[in-house]
Parts: sequence; structure tokens; C-alpha cells
Amino acid sequence: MHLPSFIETQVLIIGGGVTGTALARDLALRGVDCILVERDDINAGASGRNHGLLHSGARYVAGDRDAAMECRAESDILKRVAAQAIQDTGGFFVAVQGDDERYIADFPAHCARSGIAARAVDVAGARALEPALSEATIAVFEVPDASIDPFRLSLESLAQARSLGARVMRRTRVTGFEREGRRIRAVRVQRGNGGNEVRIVASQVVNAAGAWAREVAQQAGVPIAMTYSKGTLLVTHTRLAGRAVNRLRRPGNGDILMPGGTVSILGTTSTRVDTLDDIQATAAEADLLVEEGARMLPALATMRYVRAYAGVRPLLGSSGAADSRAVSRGFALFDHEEDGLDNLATITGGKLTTCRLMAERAADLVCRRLGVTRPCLTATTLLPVDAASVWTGAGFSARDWMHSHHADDALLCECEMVPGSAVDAIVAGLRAAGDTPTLTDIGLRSRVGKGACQGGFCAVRTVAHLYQQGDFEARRGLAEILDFFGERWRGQRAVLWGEQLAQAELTEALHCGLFGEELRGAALIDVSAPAAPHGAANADPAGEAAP
Amino acid sequence: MTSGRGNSCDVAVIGAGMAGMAAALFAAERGLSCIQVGSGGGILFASGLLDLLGVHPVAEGRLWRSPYAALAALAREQPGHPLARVDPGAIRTAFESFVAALGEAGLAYAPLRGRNRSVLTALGTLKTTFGVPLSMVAGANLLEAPGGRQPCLLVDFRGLREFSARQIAATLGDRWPGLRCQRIDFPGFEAVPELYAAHLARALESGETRERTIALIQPLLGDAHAVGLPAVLGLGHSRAVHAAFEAGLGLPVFEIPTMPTSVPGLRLLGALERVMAARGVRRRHLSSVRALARNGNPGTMTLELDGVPGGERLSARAVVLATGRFSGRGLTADRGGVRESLLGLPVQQPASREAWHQRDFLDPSGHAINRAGLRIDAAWRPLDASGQPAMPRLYAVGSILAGQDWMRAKCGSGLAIATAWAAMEQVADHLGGAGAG
Amino acid sequence: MSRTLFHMALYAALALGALGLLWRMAAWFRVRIGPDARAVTPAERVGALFRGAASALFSRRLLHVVAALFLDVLLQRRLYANDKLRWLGHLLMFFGFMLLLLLHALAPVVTVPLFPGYESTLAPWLFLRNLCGAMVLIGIALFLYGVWRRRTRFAPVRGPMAAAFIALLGFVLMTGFLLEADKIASPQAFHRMAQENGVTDPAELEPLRALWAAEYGVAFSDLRQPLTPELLEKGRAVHAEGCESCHARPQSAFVSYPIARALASVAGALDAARADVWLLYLHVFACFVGLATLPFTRFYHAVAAPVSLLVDAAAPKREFSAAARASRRALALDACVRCGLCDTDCSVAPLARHLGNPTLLPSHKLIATGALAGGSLLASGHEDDALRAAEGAFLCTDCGRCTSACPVGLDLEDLWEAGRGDLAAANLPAPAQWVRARTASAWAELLRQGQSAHVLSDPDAALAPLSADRNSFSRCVQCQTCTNVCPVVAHSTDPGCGVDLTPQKVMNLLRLGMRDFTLGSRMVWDCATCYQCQENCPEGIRVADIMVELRALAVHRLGAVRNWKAPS
Amino acid sequence: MKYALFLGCKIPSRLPAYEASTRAVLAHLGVTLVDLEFTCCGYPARNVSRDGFVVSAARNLALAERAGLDVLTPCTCCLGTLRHAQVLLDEDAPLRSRVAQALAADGLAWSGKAAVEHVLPLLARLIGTNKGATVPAAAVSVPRTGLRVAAQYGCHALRPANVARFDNPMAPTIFETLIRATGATPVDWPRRLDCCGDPLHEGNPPLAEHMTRAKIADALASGAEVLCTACPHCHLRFDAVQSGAPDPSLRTLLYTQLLGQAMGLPAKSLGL
Repeated sequence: MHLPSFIETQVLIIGGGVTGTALARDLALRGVDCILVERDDINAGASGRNHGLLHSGARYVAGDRDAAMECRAESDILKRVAAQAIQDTGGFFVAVQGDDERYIADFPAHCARSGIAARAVDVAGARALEPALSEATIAVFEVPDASIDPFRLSLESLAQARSLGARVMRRTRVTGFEREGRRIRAVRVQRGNGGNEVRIVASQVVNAAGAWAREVAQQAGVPIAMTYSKGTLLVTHTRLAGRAVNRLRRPGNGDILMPGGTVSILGTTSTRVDTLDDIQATAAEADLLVEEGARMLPALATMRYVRAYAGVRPLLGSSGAADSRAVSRGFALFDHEEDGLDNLATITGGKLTTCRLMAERAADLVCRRLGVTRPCLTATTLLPVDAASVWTGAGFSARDWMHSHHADDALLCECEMVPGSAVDAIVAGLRAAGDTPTLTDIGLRSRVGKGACQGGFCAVRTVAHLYQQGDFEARRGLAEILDFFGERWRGQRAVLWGEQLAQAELTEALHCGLFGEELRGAALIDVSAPAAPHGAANADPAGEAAP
Repeated sequence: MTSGRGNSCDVAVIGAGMAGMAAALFAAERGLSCIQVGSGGGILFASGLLDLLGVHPVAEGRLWRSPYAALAALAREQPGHPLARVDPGAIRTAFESFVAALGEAGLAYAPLRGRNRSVLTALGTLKTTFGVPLSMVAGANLLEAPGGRQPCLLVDFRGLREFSARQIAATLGDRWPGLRCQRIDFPGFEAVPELYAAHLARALESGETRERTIALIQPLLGDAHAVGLPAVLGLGHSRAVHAAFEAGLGLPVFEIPTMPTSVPGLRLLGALERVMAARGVRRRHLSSVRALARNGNPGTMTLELDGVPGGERLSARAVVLATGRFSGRGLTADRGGVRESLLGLPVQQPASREAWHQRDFLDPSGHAINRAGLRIDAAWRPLDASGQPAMPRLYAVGSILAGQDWMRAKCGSGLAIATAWAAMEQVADHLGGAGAG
Repeated sequence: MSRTLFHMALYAALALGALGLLWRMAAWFRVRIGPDARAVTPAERVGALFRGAASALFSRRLLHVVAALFLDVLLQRRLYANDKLRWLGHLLMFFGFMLLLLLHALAPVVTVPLFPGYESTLAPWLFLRNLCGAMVLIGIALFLYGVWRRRTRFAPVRGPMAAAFIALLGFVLMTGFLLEADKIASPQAFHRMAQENGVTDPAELEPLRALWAAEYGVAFSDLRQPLTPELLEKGRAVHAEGCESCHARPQSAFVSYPIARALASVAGALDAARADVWLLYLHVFACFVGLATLPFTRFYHAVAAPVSLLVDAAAPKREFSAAARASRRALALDACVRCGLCDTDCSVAPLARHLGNPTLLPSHKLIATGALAGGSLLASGHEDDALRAAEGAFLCTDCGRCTSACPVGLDLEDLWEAGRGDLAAANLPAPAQWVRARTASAWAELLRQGQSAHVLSDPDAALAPLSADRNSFSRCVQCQTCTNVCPVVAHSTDPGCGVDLTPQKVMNLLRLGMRDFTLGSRMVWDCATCYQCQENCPEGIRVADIMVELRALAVHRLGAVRNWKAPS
Repeated sequence: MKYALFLGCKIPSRLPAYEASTRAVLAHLGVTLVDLEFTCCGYPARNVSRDGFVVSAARNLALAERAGLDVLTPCTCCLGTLRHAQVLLDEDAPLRSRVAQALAADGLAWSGKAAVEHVLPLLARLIGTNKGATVPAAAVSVPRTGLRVAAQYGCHALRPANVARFDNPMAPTIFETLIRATGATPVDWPRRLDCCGDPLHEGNPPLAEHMTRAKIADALASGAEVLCTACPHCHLRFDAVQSGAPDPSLRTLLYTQLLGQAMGLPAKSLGL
């Protein structure tokens, strides 16, 4: 969209993760005008790189009772208001031989104290319901865990916010703050790389940049004590269990297997990192997860994995704490008044399950400062379904296509069964928001590239489709595929062994062997042309002659 | 089981990819009796283009007009590369006889000259390759026309999801102004949402569908000097179909290779199987070698196959390992590392899995894992841990060999054909030419 | 016995038998088997019969009919070809019984006119009668043994009426023999005859008694003098005058005579009890019961089977009009004698045993076909029977062995085809057809409602082990080879009859854990099992094997939620 | 040479000519055929019960085993089914024991001794080789010179190769070799390895018809005068679709009939 040199608004939200988007919706529902800027895309950070587990709270009953009770309350609310993004799978807490007996013994009591319904299940019965459970299982409890699709949650929150007047600027980074006494006069942002700079004049600024909250605050000249914890997760080729399966022990590595529609998601690790640049899952982390996970579900040792991804949790507190899991997973809201600023707030920490609550608290503060008295409505208002945002859930488009596909609606992605109509709907949604859709945008809003082929085949079909629809022109398709693979690849290196390595080999044979994408510009050079530049110029002049 | 066919031979070839097929063909041409185990699945992923050597060095992405010049450079700078071990003259001979055999089986290639050609791909990129099927060569000719690129019409079919003429035209537009595109409904498939290239190729082998298609394209020709189509011009009888299109349209017609599973791949597999049948190579499809052992009576080896009830035992005087890499399952990669699948031969490979792949998929220097593979001696025999030939009459050819990255160097077919030829030369020497089968 | 009572009983029996016969025969023109049979009226069917009969009678076909009468009806050559033992048994029964009927039961109208001076107590009649009786009894024994010898796990449904028939036949024979034996041994009968012949003078009576005691098996309890040769000589003289003309020595009654000897000790008692009278009543009335119930016991086959055989001979199968075919099918239901020879030859008999479903077997299928035509199979409460009957009907391979084995020459293939037509009309077609009633996703929805949400464990692993094991499809690289080589997809250019999925989509749905969406899919059911996909799959996935498995699973699981109801 | 002849269900009732010509030709070549109490090969049961299909097949194999004979069948579907059962019995131990139980009830047992063979490979061994050598002069007295014949292999003879073990499934040559052996000329036709459409005719008649007609048209366009079959299902399918068809119809001939003619056997003995 074309931007004037400065824009005015009541509230500027920095960060388009689950918190920022929930905040935009919260404010919009209260009638507050706001702009959300996101340096990358929706849920690009930890918001999109997690289990998708709507915690019943049981995981925290022993260590962090407040967090546990928060989770319980919030998950109940979300199951009510955002049902479309949630699958009420239920969850098991499973202990295997060698796990801490005392922890197991205390678990029911802990749950009871936090008001969480945990029911003991006899091991045989549990294994009948979840055949993948290990023979070494010694105790199983059932809890009201559920699976949630954070992308759909954020996209639909934002869609509603937008429908109420909120503005969204993707791929827009904050370049600086203009301070004036105890106030921030304006925030300078830049669209894309080398795009024009814009001043956003807002009476309130909320820093909801998640892991990047410290950097943003620093730009505003206020310090936040925050540490980073990298968590890696693996995506299986086929779904292994119907329920959320948690290891019944103090939180540790690879102790949650989450059903993600048609796949299972195994996680997570937790390692301290000091920088946010180029976070990628490593082979060592994948091995750790597989080995730990296999103790609870042995099939995980032989499973085909299609993907690995890593997110960074922002953890509040000094960088002293040894195990990053010991640091509270609760969230914090800073009003920065003692830092000398009256119109900046930072909301960070926390977790997916409590994102709505975090937004509510932040919105309350902002509204108080703005003198807005309208109450929060997000706990009671149903989240409306948005046609362009329904395609993120694994298995959704497959079922939808099976139930209602039209004679002329071809699949572009065969693995996840995404039809052309879905891509068109997403493109329409982005255009409506004044965006120019990219292949990567479509990937984030659908299952394209998320199946077994990881884009090897569907990227080609989707690009061809977009050209045909007139969405792409000139040489853009090639560039888009390069970007897309760049993004997909980050999630593959760590799981490339066995069948998935064969799949990757096939993808490379196609995209490098045949299409020569790695040659970039040179892939458009005709070596046989008399005056071919570059490589051909280096060709042996005696080339024509037989050796 | 009384399969009715003998189960002893001079050479047993394990694997039926390009290298396996080439090895079996060259064995037969040298008068050696041959049994070939495995199905030709890998070939289905081929584009029908026969690369020799297009890029060297990989890290620089340098393209070569002359593959032989490239080979010379390779030999100088990368003597460990399998292709660098083969005499260029032998490579020329090997290619000639491979292409000739395909011709006999009805899959015609343009005459091989000493230079690489460029062929249009479905993505609008230009692929540097060596052997070009007759059905694609008009495109290459058009690209290198001395008088600049003539106007050309690209036609595609609604529903053929992986091929957009519009995309190709848009991608090459600035370098080829005369490139136009048109989309038509494939006759008889108007009501079908998803088209599959092989089904169209099959349909075009019927004269009626052919004529209807030509009639649809005819009025779109305009100023075009040639017509490009996705590679769907017939399967087993592509020669006749292509000829009919050129005659019907009165213009040169060329195919553009599509994404796997591609029609050219199916053609290549079909032609190679016909070659094997014609040369009396005994095939064992859908079965795999469970075990390979040196036999009590010296000079022969025993292969145990599974897939058939009770299994089957073959006896061979020499065995060629052409089992390919990971998708061919010649190499098995697990979290611990890479091993050779059949005998567990030592595999030259990176120290840790972290080093298998670059952080960028399209990193110019390529992925280390793709250079992993078997080390061999001068006689193409894979080495064991002690650096000695694992077996006196066991040979290895094709992509399973270490020290090459065929996908980046654009040398897949070259690697298969050249190494198969060279290895078979050794086999023939060792077995003393033709022998009992 | 009193003539009036005898005649009243006789005519009553005849009337009942005749009425029953008419009623049963009417069914040949009433019962409708097969869709084409619904198009013709009973009247047309009767007409067809007469036309057929006429054209047969006044053409060279007549020769066929005559030949059939002798070879097929009388000599039972079809039975001979299939089971010699039972053929022998049947022949003995048939001819033994027929001779008894003609020469003995109908003596006044047959034997007497033919043989002047016929006396049932003279040679060779005594012997012949016993011979015939013995033939029938041995025949029954052989027949029962034959049935037992070729018994299968599912015996043909023979029913009480078959047993009743055999029992009645045996009873008539036994009472006959006993009656004869009693008469031989009875002193009372002797004295009655002596009186009638005016032998009252003791000087004549004693010698005669001595002779009859010694040589005619009469069991006197009061012989005063020893049986000296002289005494017997005198007796012979007396015998020669009065008795010889109508009394031969009874030893030739090789069955009754020994019985008589055995009864000697109780002869007096039997006389006292008037055994001769009630044995006669039992014997005669048993015959009348047989006559009256003939249309309803297995005796009826003696009418239906010959008709079927003769009709068969009257015209070659292909020349039958729809009306005639309809009648022949109805007739077949009656003509089947439940011999079960078809079952033993049935090509899918081993499958019937494996599935525990007898309706695969011809003799059972014939009954089911009848029940379907009669409507009883579609009555509520019989859903399971109907579904099993449908399973049986559609697993038939039409190998025609039952037809060639049938001793009464029924055209069973025609009957099966008609039956399948009726099943289809009752919304019970072959699985390949009933799965089409819903779309793949509609079936999946039905299954979802039918099962609990979370259980991923597979109870059907034995039916579909490959599709239950992720390792059999997890190697898929989505390359579409299976679809590219699939002739069914290639020919699905008409949306009206095309497939809904591709082989690769089916494999992919398994990967997505959506197997239920494949069970009712056209792709799975229209798979030609040409194995191109499996042969060409670069990853060695057994695509076609999985397709076939999924069908078996579908028949099982969709069948369970199919919830078929008889059309009202 | 001695085999137990497995005719299957279709041949005796629907295609007696195939039985007649098979017996005649093999007798002429000195092959002895024994008739056992075979039952259905199990093919129809595959859609209902995996075990049922294997039990049906195994029973027949066990009968041949008891008689100490290999099985010879003229039906490619029977061949495929019986051999498929052999593969399943070989690879699936639990199934094997379930089947053994079922067979024991009839006093039978399967050990895998009896091999299953199709008529064509047997004839190929008897009258020629894959190299294309022709029949011993004695056998062919009336070569069918000049007759252009399209070979219809039948799917289950070829695929899956590890089950059928018949010929190269991608480029088979047996049938053409055998046609050459009769003096006739095999034609190369694009759809020669395609399905005849028979398996679909119950569930999807129009689609089945589409497939069959495409093959017939293709054979005609390729200049075939005769479509030569070696499977009752294919043969009956082509006849059924062509009966009363308007388009130029293609004569069907069983290979055993073609060979019989070339051997100068009386037409009657070949069911012609």
C-alpha cells in the first residue's frame, strides 16, 4: 500500500505474534484505533514455532502454580471463543520406567490444588487408546489438554481487528524512536528492504515483539532483563497419537508429542542462546528429541520426520539462572514509567495459551492511559471465521477438498491436498489488506510446502498457478521459489536421514539437476550461443574439437 | 520355482537406474551374459536429457560449452572425480553406443556433437545438457539461431498443473521478445480438472486425438517459427507422434521437459527395458538382492534375491553394484551416518550429520552429503575398510561413487554411462572376454 | 375291512392330493424370479407352456422328449453320471415302488386283467412282492448311505417333509411285510379258510393243519399228534383238493416268511389282538396319507422333476421366451430334490466354509432365491439373512458346475442370474455397486459417527494389514508415477463415470491418517488391479495390493454402517 | 511332461474352446494333463476377505501338491491369483498358519512344492525361445504366414513381476515370439500392455467400455487383423464389447487356436 510520510494513530503495536495480534483485536473491539507493525510476517517468531498446545496447566502444577491456573482459565476461555482454531484432543501425562516415582505420586494432588481435572487411566486402557505408547509405561493421567492452531488464531484476530479499522504493516521494521521528554513522539519504521521510511505518530506504543522485545526497548532507550531460550521441535510424516502426550516428569527435553491435525509434533529442547540471528534446528537437537521421545513412544525412533523448526522463547529475569526452564514462563507487563516513559509499554514472556490474557492486561494499561473506559471483550466475543485464514490447519484442506471439491478445482499441493481455490482465497485476502502476496506468504497461510515433499513439487505447481492467475509476472516466479526454498530448507537440514533424505535428494535433482536454480542468473544463459557470457566464455576455445 | 530361465550368468548387475541399465547394455554388447536385478524407478525421474558435464567447478557454477573441455579441466583440477578416471575417447564411444541402442528401441536423439546444448525447462530456465532427444532439439536450435531468437509459440494445456507456458514466456520475455504463449483444452479431457502428462502422451498416440490437437494449435501459430509444448508427444511411439505434429503444423515442434514423473522419463525407461529384452538381458523386476557372497567354487559369486516365494539364488562370475544413492537405496543414511546398503561397505562421508548439508539449500558449493559415496580402486572395485577391493569381482558404477555431485555438475547421465563403460571394460578383461552364461 | 370306509378314505385322499397338486403347480405360473419375470403375467406363462408343449409335440423335438423320458426320467442318467451309489439306490426305490404300486396296490385294475387266475398268495407273486419291497428298503438304505458319504459342512436344507417322505415309505413297506407275515403264521386265518372251503371234519382238518404247520408256516399252538409222514401225506391230499389252487408255499416270500417264523410264538396272541385287521388298516391308510400329502412331501419331486426334465428336453435353453423362462425358474424351486450334488461340486465351496456362509452353495442359494421371490427374505427381522444371501449370490463365479451336476437338469446359472437381479432390485447389489450409493466422504462421515474419536488402533489389521502399517506407504515421495501409469484415471475423462481420486491420493490419504475417506472412493473400487502402479512405483509401494485390501476392509466396515433396510 | 490342468471358472462354462484347443495343442506336443478336483482360484474373494482368497488358492495348490504335480493354467487371472497366494503365504507367517488350519479340515496341507505355470511360457519352452527361434518343423505344418496379429498379454500375467514371474513386465516378448513361431506377424501396438477393462465391468460399465474400445481401436489402427489372447477374461471381454458393435470389429483368437491351426490340427478339436 502507498504510505504518506507520516501516519497518526492512537496505539502503535510493535510485533505481529499471538500477543500483538490479540492486542490489536482487543483494542479494536474497544474502539481504539491502532496500527500493528511486524518486521517479518504474522507469527514469524516463537508464536509460529511451538507445539500448538493449549495447556490445561497440568505441565506447570508442580513448578509454577500461578502459570498452571492461568493456563486452566485461559484454555477454557479460548475453547469457548476460538473453537474453530482448537481441536479438543485431550491429553495424557505418561510416566515410563525410571521416571521419578515421587513426582508421579504427587501429580494428582498438585493438579487438584490448581483445579485441573486429572484422571488416572490404567496403563492397559491407555495403550488401547494410544497404541503407540511404550510397553514401559507405568502411569497415565488424562488431562484436558487441547491442540490449537496459532496461525489461524492470529490471522483471524487480525482479520477482525482490520474489519474494525485497525491497520497492519507487514515486513516493516522499526528503525528508531523520537523521544520528547517522558513521551515517544513518533516511531520511525521502514517498509521492506530499502523501502521508504515512515513516521508513525501514536499516543501510545506497545512493544509486543516477543523475543525481539529487548532490542525494540533498547531502540527506545529502555533496558529489559531478558534471556533467550531456543526450543526445537520435529514434525512427523504421519500422526502417531490422537492425544497430546506429555511426559509425566519435571519439564525436560522431548517430553511432549502433540497431534497437529494429520501429523505429530515432537518437542522440545531448551537451550540458552544469546543472539536471535539465524536460529536453526541442529542435528544434535533432533537426535536428542528422537531419543527422549522414543522412551515414551518407541515408534518415534523409526518414524519418518518431514521437518524441524526452532523458536526462541523470551524469558524474563537475569541471565544468571542455569536451566532456562527454571525461569518463570509467566508473562510480564512493563509500563516503563520508572524508565522515564509514560506512553510505552512492553508485554512479553508468557506462552501461547495465555496470549489473550496478556493482550487484555496490556490493553487495560493502554486504555487507562488513553482514558478509554470500555471493558475488554475478547473473553466473551466469539472470534469470527475469516475465509482467507482457514487453510493453516493440517488436514483441514484435505477434508474440505474431499467433502466439497468442485470439478474444476485442481490440487496444487498433493501432500496436504491444497486446491487452487484455497490459494486464490489467500491471495484475495492479502490483496484486500493491500499486500502483494508472495509464495512464502501463501506457505505461511496454508499447508503448501508443509507436507512430505516440503515444496519440491507444490512450489512448482503453485507458481505456475499464480502466473496463470496473473499474480506473478516477469521473472518473479523464480525469485519466489528461491526465497520459498530458502525458508523451507531451514526446517529440513536437521531431519534429513532415511526416507526424508531421499525426498530431499529428489527435490534437489529436480530443482538443481533439471532447473539449475542454484545457478541463479546463470541458469538463464545459453551456453551454446556464440556470444554467451560468463561460464561459456571460459570454455576451452578448442571445445568444439574432439579430445 | 521353475521360472524357465537359467539363473547363472557372467555379470549380475544390481540396480536398474541409468548406470545399471548402461552396465547391462555394455555387458550384453561385449557378449557377456547378464542378469539385472531391480526395477528402473529412478529413471522415471529423468528428463530424457543426457547430461555429460555442464558445470565445473561446482562452487563457481561455471557453465561449459564443450563438455570435453570441461572434462579436461575436471581431470586437471579434480582427479579424484569418477568422470576424471575415464578416458574421454571411451566416453564418446560409450555415449554413441548408448544413444544408438536407444534409437533402436524407438527413442531417437539428435546427433551428438562435441558441445553442450541449452534446453528450455518448465520453469523458464535454460538447462545445459549434452544428449538431446529429437523431440526437444528444435528448441535448442531456436535458442542458438545465429540470427537471434525467432518468434516462437508455447502452448500448454489447462489442467496440466506443473506447466505454464505463460510462466516460461514471462521469465524469458526480456531475452526472447518473440516468445508467445497460448493455453488450450486438451481434446477429450475438457472436463478433467487435473491432467497427467503420461495420460496425454497416451492419448496423442491415437491419430484422432492428435489431429484434433493440431487443429486447435493451427490457428494460434501467427508469426511463430516453431512451437513448444510440454513433453507429452507420445510414449512408446513418440517418434511418430512428434513427426505428425511437425507435419501437421508445418513448423518445427519441440517438447519442454516437465516435472517428474515426466513423459521423457517413462519413455527412457520403456526404451531401455526394450533394449534389455532385445539384448537378452535377463531382468528381475521388483526383487532385490538380500545377500551377496563369494562362492565356494572360486571365481563365482552367489546373489540371494527376495521378493519371490522362497527367494531365488543367482550365480555370477562378476557383479556390478549400480544401486545409486539414497533414493535408489544404494546408500542408507540414518541418524548415525551413511552406509552402503547391501554389504555395508565403508562410505566416504562427512564427519557429522551437521556437516551433511549447507545452511542454504542452494549454496553454490553444494552439499557435502552429495559427494559421499564408495571409494574404488583403479579397476572400479569398491574398497573395504582396509583399502583393499572388497571382492575381486565386485565393481561399482554410477552415482554411488564418492567425490562427485552430479546434480550440481550436471553430469548424471555422463557419470552413469561413462563409469558403466569403464567398469565393464575391466569386467571383460577379468573374465577374459565372452564367457559361459 | 369295510369297502365303504376304504373307498371313502381312498377318494378323500385322491381329492386332497389332487387339490394340493393343483395348488403347488399353480406356483409354476405365479412365482416371479428375476426382473424379466415381473414383465409377464401368469396367463402369458400358461400360454407359453401350451405353445411350447404343442411345438414340441409336433416337431422332431418329440424324439428328445421321449429320449428324456427314458434316459433322464426312468433311467436317471444324470444321477448315474454324478453319483453311482445314489443312482443305484434311487433306481431300486423307484422300480421297486412302481412295481408294488402297479402289481400290488392296483392289482384289481392291472394284474387281474393281465394275468387270469392271479392270486396274491400264488407264486410268483409272493416272491415278486417281497422282491419289490426288498428293493425299496435296500434302495432307501443305499440312498441314505450315499447322502452321508458325500456330506459337507453345510448339508442341504432337506426339511421335515423329506424325512416324512422316507418314513412314510418305510412304514408302508414294513406294515406290508408284517401283515403278510401275520397272515402266514395266523392259525385263525387258517381256520377261516378251512371253514370257507368246508374242511371241518377233524379227519381232514388235522392232517391239513399238520401239513400247514410243517410246510406253510402256520403257528398252531394245539397240534395233538406228531407230524408223521402218513399224517402229512393225508394232509397233502386234502390240500390238493381245496387249497392248492390259490395257495403256494410261502417260503418264496423271502422277507415275510422268516418274519412269520419269528412271530410263531406270539401268533396266538396276535390273533387274539386281531393283528391282521389293524395291520391292514395301518398299511392301507399309510398309503392314503402318502397319497393325500404327496404334493407337500418330497414325494412331490416325483411330479416336478420329470416335468422339469421333459420341459428341458422340449426346447433348447436359448429358445425359451421370457414367460417360459419365468415358469422354468419357478418350476426349478419345486424340482430341486435337495440332493446336494451341486454343493459338493461348487467352485466356491471352500470359500463358503471359510466365510461360514452357506448361501454361497447352490442348494442353499436356491432356497434363498425362492425366499427372496416369495418375499419372506425381505421381511423385517431377516436383514442378516438377506445380506448373507447377497454376499453368497455375488461371490458365485458362474462356473456352471452346479448346472452340470444337477440330476434333474435345472438351469441354475439362469436362476442365479435372475436371483442377482432380484437382489439388486431389493437394493442388495454387488459391493462394487452398493458402495456407489454414497460419496467417499459421505461414507467417511458415516463411519465417523459410528466410531469413537481418538482410537487409532486398527481392529481390521487382518483384512488390510498393509494399509494399517505406515511402513507400507511412508516411503511415498509424491512423484505421481502411480497416477501417471494408471489406465483407470487415464480413461476417466467423463465426469459421469470417472474416478474421484488417483492412486497417489489414496496412498496420501493413508499417510494423512484419513483411511476412512478411501474406503468408499471410486478409485479404490474402480481399480482394475492391472498393477501398473505397483510395478512402476519407484519406492516399491504395493499400491494395487493396498487398493484390493481397502475393498475388503470397505465391504466389512461400510457394510457395518450401511444399515440396509428391506424396501417396503 | 505332466501337469495338473487348472481351468478356473470361466473356461469350462464360457469358453470351452480354450479348454479344447489347449488340450489339443498340448497333446500334440506330448504334454500330459491331469484333472484334479480344483475349485475357484480365489480371485473373486479378494474383494471380501484376504484370508478367504488365500485359503481358496492354497486348497488348489495343496491338491496339486498331494498329486505330486505342478499346476498349469490357461487363465492369466488364475495364474496371478495362485502365485499371489504363494507370495502371501511365503511372507506372512500368521496367515500361513491360519490357512494351514483351514486346509487341515480337508486333510490337505500346503508346503509350496507345487509350482504354477501359465500355458504361454510352457509353449515358449516347447516350441521356441525368447531369442525367437521357431517351432520344430514337425510341429508347424500350416504356417499362418502374413496374418497380422496383436498380442493381448493380460495384466496378471505380467504384473507385479515378482508375483507373475512371466516375462519382462515393461517389455515382454514371449507372446510375439510365439506368434512368430506360427508364421504369423506380430504387430506393435501402443496399448498392448493395457488392461482390457474386464475387472471394471461390474462396478463401472461405461468406464470399462471406454477402456476396451480404446484397445480395440488401437489394435485396428496398428494394422492388426486378429487380436490374440491367452486369458478367458480378456477374450470374453473383447467379444462381449464387440458383439453387435457398429465399428469395424476385430477378430479375436486364442493363442492355442492360432498355434493349433498352424500345427494343422482339425478346427473342431480347437473349438473353431
